[in-house]
Amino acid sequence: MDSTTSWGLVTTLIGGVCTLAIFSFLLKENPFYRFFEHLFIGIAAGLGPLLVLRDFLWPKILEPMLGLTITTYPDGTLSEPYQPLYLLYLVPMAFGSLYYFIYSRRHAWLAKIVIGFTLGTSGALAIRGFFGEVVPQITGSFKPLVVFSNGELALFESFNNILFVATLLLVLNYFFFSFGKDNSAQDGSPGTLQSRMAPLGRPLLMICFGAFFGSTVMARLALLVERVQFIITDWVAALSNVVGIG
Amino acid sequence: MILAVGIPVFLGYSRPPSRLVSAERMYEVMAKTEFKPGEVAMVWLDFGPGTLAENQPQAEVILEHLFRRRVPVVLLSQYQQAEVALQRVPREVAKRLERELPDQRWSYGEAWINAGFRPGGAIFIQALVNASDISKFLGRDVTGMPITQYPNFAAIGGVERVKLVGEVTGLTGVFDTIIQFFQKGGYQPTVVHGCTSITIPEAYIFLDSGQLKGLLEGIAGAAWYSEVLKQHYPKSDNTKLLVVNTALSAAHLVIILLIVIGNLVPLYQLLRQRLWGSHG
Amino acid sequence: MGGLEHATPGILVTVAFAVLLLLYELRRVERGYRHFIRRIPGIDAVEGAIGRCAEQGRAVVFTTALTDVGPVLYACLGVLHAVAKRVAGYKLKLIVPQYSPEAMVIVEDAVRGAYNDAGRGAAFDPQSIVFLSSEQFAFASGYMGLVHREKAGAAFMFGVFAAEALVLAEAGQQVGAQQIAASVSPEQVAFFICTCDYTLIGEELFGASAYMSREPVQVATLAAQDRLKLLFALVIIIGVLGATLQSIYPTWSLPTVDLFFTTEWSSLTW
Amino acid sequence: MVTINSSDQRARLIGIFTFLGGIYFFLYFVLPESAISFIGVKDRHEAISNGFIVIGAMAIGLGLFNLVSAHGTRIVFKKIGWVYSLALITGLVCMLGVTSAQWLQSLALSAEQQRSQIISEFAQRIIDDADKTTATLTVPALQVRVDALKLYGFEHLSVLETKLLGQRGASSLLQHELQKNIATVREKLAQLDAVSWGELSPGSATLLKEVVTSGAKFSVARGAYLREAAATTTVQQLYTLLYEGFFNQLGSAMFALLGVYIAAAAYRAFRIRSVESALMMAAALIVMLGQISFGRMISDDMPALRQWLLEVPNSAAFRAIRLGAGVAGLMLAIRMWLSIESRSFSAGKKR
Repeated sequence: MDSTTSWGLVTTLIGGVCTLAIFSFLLKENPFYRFFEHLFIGIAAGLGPLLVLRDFLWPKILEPMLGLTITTYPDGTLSEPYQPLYLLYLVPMAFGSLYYFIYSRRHAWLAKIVIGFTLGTSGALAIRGFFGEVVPQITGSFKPLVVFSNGELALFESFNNILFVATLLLVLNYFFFSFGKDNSAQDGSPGTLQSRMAPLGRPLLMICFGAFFGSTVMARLALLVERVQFIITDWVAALSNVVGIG
Repeated sequence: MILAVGIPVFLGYSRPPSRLVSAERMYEVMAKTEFKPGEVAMVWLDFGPGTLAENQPQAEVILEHLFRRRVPVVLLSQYQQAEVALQRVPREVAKRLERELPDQRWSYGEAWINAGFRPGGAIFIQALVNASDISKFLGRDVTGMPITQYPNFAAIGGVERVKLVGEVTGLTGVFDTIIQFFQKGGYQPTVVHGCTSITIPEAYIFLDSGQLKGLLEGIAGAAWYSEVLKQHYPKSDNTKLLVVNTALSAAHLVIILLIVIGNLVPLYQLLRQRLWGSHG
Repeated sequence: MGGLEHATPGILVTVAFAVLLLLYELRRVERGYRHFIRRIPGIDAVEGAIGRCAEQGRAVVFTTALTDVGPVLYACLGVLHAVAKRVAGYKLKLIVPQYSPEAMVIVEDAVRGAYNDAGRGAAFDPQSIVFLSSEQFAFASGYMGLVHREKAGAAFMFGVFAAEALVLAEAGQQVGAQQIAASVSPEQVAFFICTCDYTLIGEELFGASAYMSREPVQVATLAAQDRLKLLFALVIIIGVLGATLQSIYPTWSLPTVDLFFTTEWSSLTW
Repeated sequence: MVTINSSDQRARLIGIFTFLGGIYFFLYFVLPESAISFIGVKDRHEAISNGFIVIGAMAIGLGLFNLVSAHGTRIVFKKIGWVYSLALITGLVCMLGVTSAQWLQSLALSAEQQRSQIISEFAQRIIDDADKTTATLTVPALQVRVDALKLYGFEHLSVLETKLLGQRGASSLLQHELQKNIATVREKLAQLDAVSWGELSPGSATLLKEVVTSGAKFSVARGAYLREAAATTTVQQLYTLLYEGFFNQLGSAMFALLGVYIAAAAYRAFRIRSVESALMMAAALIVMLGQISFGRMISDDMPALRQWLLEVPNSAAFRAIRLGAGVAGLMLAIRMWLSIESRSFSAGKKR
């Protein structure tokens, strides 16, 4: 954000005020914070719908449907004939507007039709998505437990592969719930091999969650660093510009 | 905490970032991917203000590398709030490169185009992959100009000519749609990913299976990538990024210190109670 | 293997197997088959926490946080139903702070059903289902105030969480509540592990709910999932053995088991 | 005769539509490529996909409707906190207004650019129509079309030139570039007189080709010039102010709060209370020390140790979690598509 132009300066100054307003929540929930929080929710809500209209509905659906993409050349001929097929888009548009019946008490079930339809669509797509992701994950797990590099046994790689496959299977086993004979675990008897091995999965999961913990710490702190940097470098500089101390 | 972060930023003090092998491997992939004439890279900027801090530096180093290699870049997003990032990030990278190399130019329509926000998520991506000509499929860019009018992007052709796909995001689910749907029979792109740190452990399983060829791990990943870039292009300027990374490292030390103290204090009180409590 | 846009024969067989497996399990459960579900340690922790509250006579708080209407919510309701029934039995105070208005309707329905099942339908107080806010941080600060005022003895946090999980966990810890958490998002599980007394991880939430509620669709889904996961585990084991043999005897060229998934229709010569 | 009450009928109708919602993409996935193209769906797939996106896109007003009605009533009836609702509605209206104004401005701009683009587009169309053996649609004679192209071209360029000369202020780099392009296009159009236009000869085709390429460059330069001029208009500045000054800053600040929360929790809440949390904290420490620049003070292999921990134990455990979640997601997808829902808890349940 260049604070050279006057607009840029105003933008930076407002940015600083907004940041301090949100940070005031750390002291106590206060009107200053709540005002800017509501402002944020309003601006975010105002941005969304128009972009769907501007970047998709208008150029891809409405403009061709109204024939506005056809240019007449200087000699009177048309760049392309009108495509009546575009009028078919009126069907999904009408069907999509059923969403708004969610607000009527008597006809709310009409909205459930289109909500169900979109749930069905995402369900069917998720079936394809599952295989698109999981098949390479499964084939990527076929790691040889014994690795040779130019004839010798590569100890470190072999150990890594053994640890990898063992962890993978033990954690998978931890999330099995319905294997075992009905009478075994209910009365406290040891139960099947599978249920006896299950607890082994938990400590291995802890290493994975430790990695998540360390990474989440970096994610959260990065956001704070960016804000502190904005206040110290950009905002203070803009303030000194205005007050003329600089 | 604000002090620990503020001091390096205020003084402009920076230390060399931690060496992340994943960023180095990504550099190799970005340097070695071959682009024949007419072939393009497609970079998704799927981040808004919430994860700007980590995702913007990643988007900048990816675009800087592609711009230096003169690879035509198609920019777009599945996320509405990425509107301004799509406009500002490539422009700032181009300006920085033109300051560094005054005789060269990186202009909109030549080095990159901005296809803007595209709703539909998985439905949009699986239709894009199926398109016979991507330039026609994308239709117009954000300025309203048909993409077929830009010479570098006029005849991209099928998705096979998208040789590299970059995905920079902090949103859950968005990266998955690229991994799951940006592929078709006989074609799988080279995917590189700039992720917020919270999803680093997740991204590693895709590095292991080869679905992902390069990963930038939060700001630390972008910082080390910029160092590697600097080795090949000495005049590349990453001072601001290194200062931020150093402040981030300082903040980490404070967290570790607080956890240690937070656990020692009750332990000490417990011991005191057990020892003195029993004598008293 | 190139990319995947259309199912290969192997994948088609797997899809058919998954669909038929689910329908078969549903049919079996509806015809009264009692599936075995192992008792995961998380369930002991839940029952222990309520028992301790009964001794101290303190209130029990159960929140589904950001969970919206959907299968994760139904899994939470399986546990909430069991918790509410015990709380009704012990005549304790139950508070259920809410974030999503749509989910609130279903939650109230489930808690009223639990009180009826415990034979204390009259004692059910609709005010115990408290709507705080549908904005993430406003909900978190509202929850913090409520837990402090009620001096809760046990705090259950089940469902979908985001960054506000830290605030919720800290509130319960400050009043010395016994905290049990169950989250489907792995990032938040890491925080719950070091702030709560017991944490159910990912699908354990579905396991606990199926065990406690014996709700037919949840039990059948769990059984079908286990069997499909077992199939994939076996494929991995075969694949690993094949890769190991291939590594020991490089001259052999063993067909790898992933060919089952990757062989295209075109290369199948009839 | 079993009387099916209306709510059963409705539930069945919803179930049918849910099934219909998924059938197209399910078949598109399970049928092989050859079958798809045999049915002829392949080239209509884009239009059908757009149809599905349209349905979802129609819901854009829902959130708006919800917010306006909730906060609107709070303002009208002066309920407590109506001032905050007023702030929300003001933010909403300002953003809607400024974004619409910016959109209309860009529509006008691209219409203006379209007029410049016609020169290259029309020249290309003349070439394409001429060498079509069977003239699909009746087009005027070649000579008439070329004359029309020249007439339009010269007129458009001169109008543009007078507008540029009348421009106040320093002429920017882009303006010079535009003027250079205007000159080359005018020169290429003039060259068209040198040939007779009975029918298209290779020589005349290359002349037209030059008009096409120079016209395309001219149109791109015109676009760049128009965008540069638009960047300093009030509408664009207001849009940047609202987006960059308020929206981006507020969003970043809201999430930055988390950085402070985690610091507070690090001291007050993160307790090592069991073997499990000790194991987790040890792994967390390795990851943290491996990713920061101070890690090297402890040992140079910190990053390598972190790399190993992420690549082997973490990846193995998380792949298992992901596989389990994937299978659960698959079963859930099948349940959603076939409307198999937990009946005993859903609203209006049948015991």
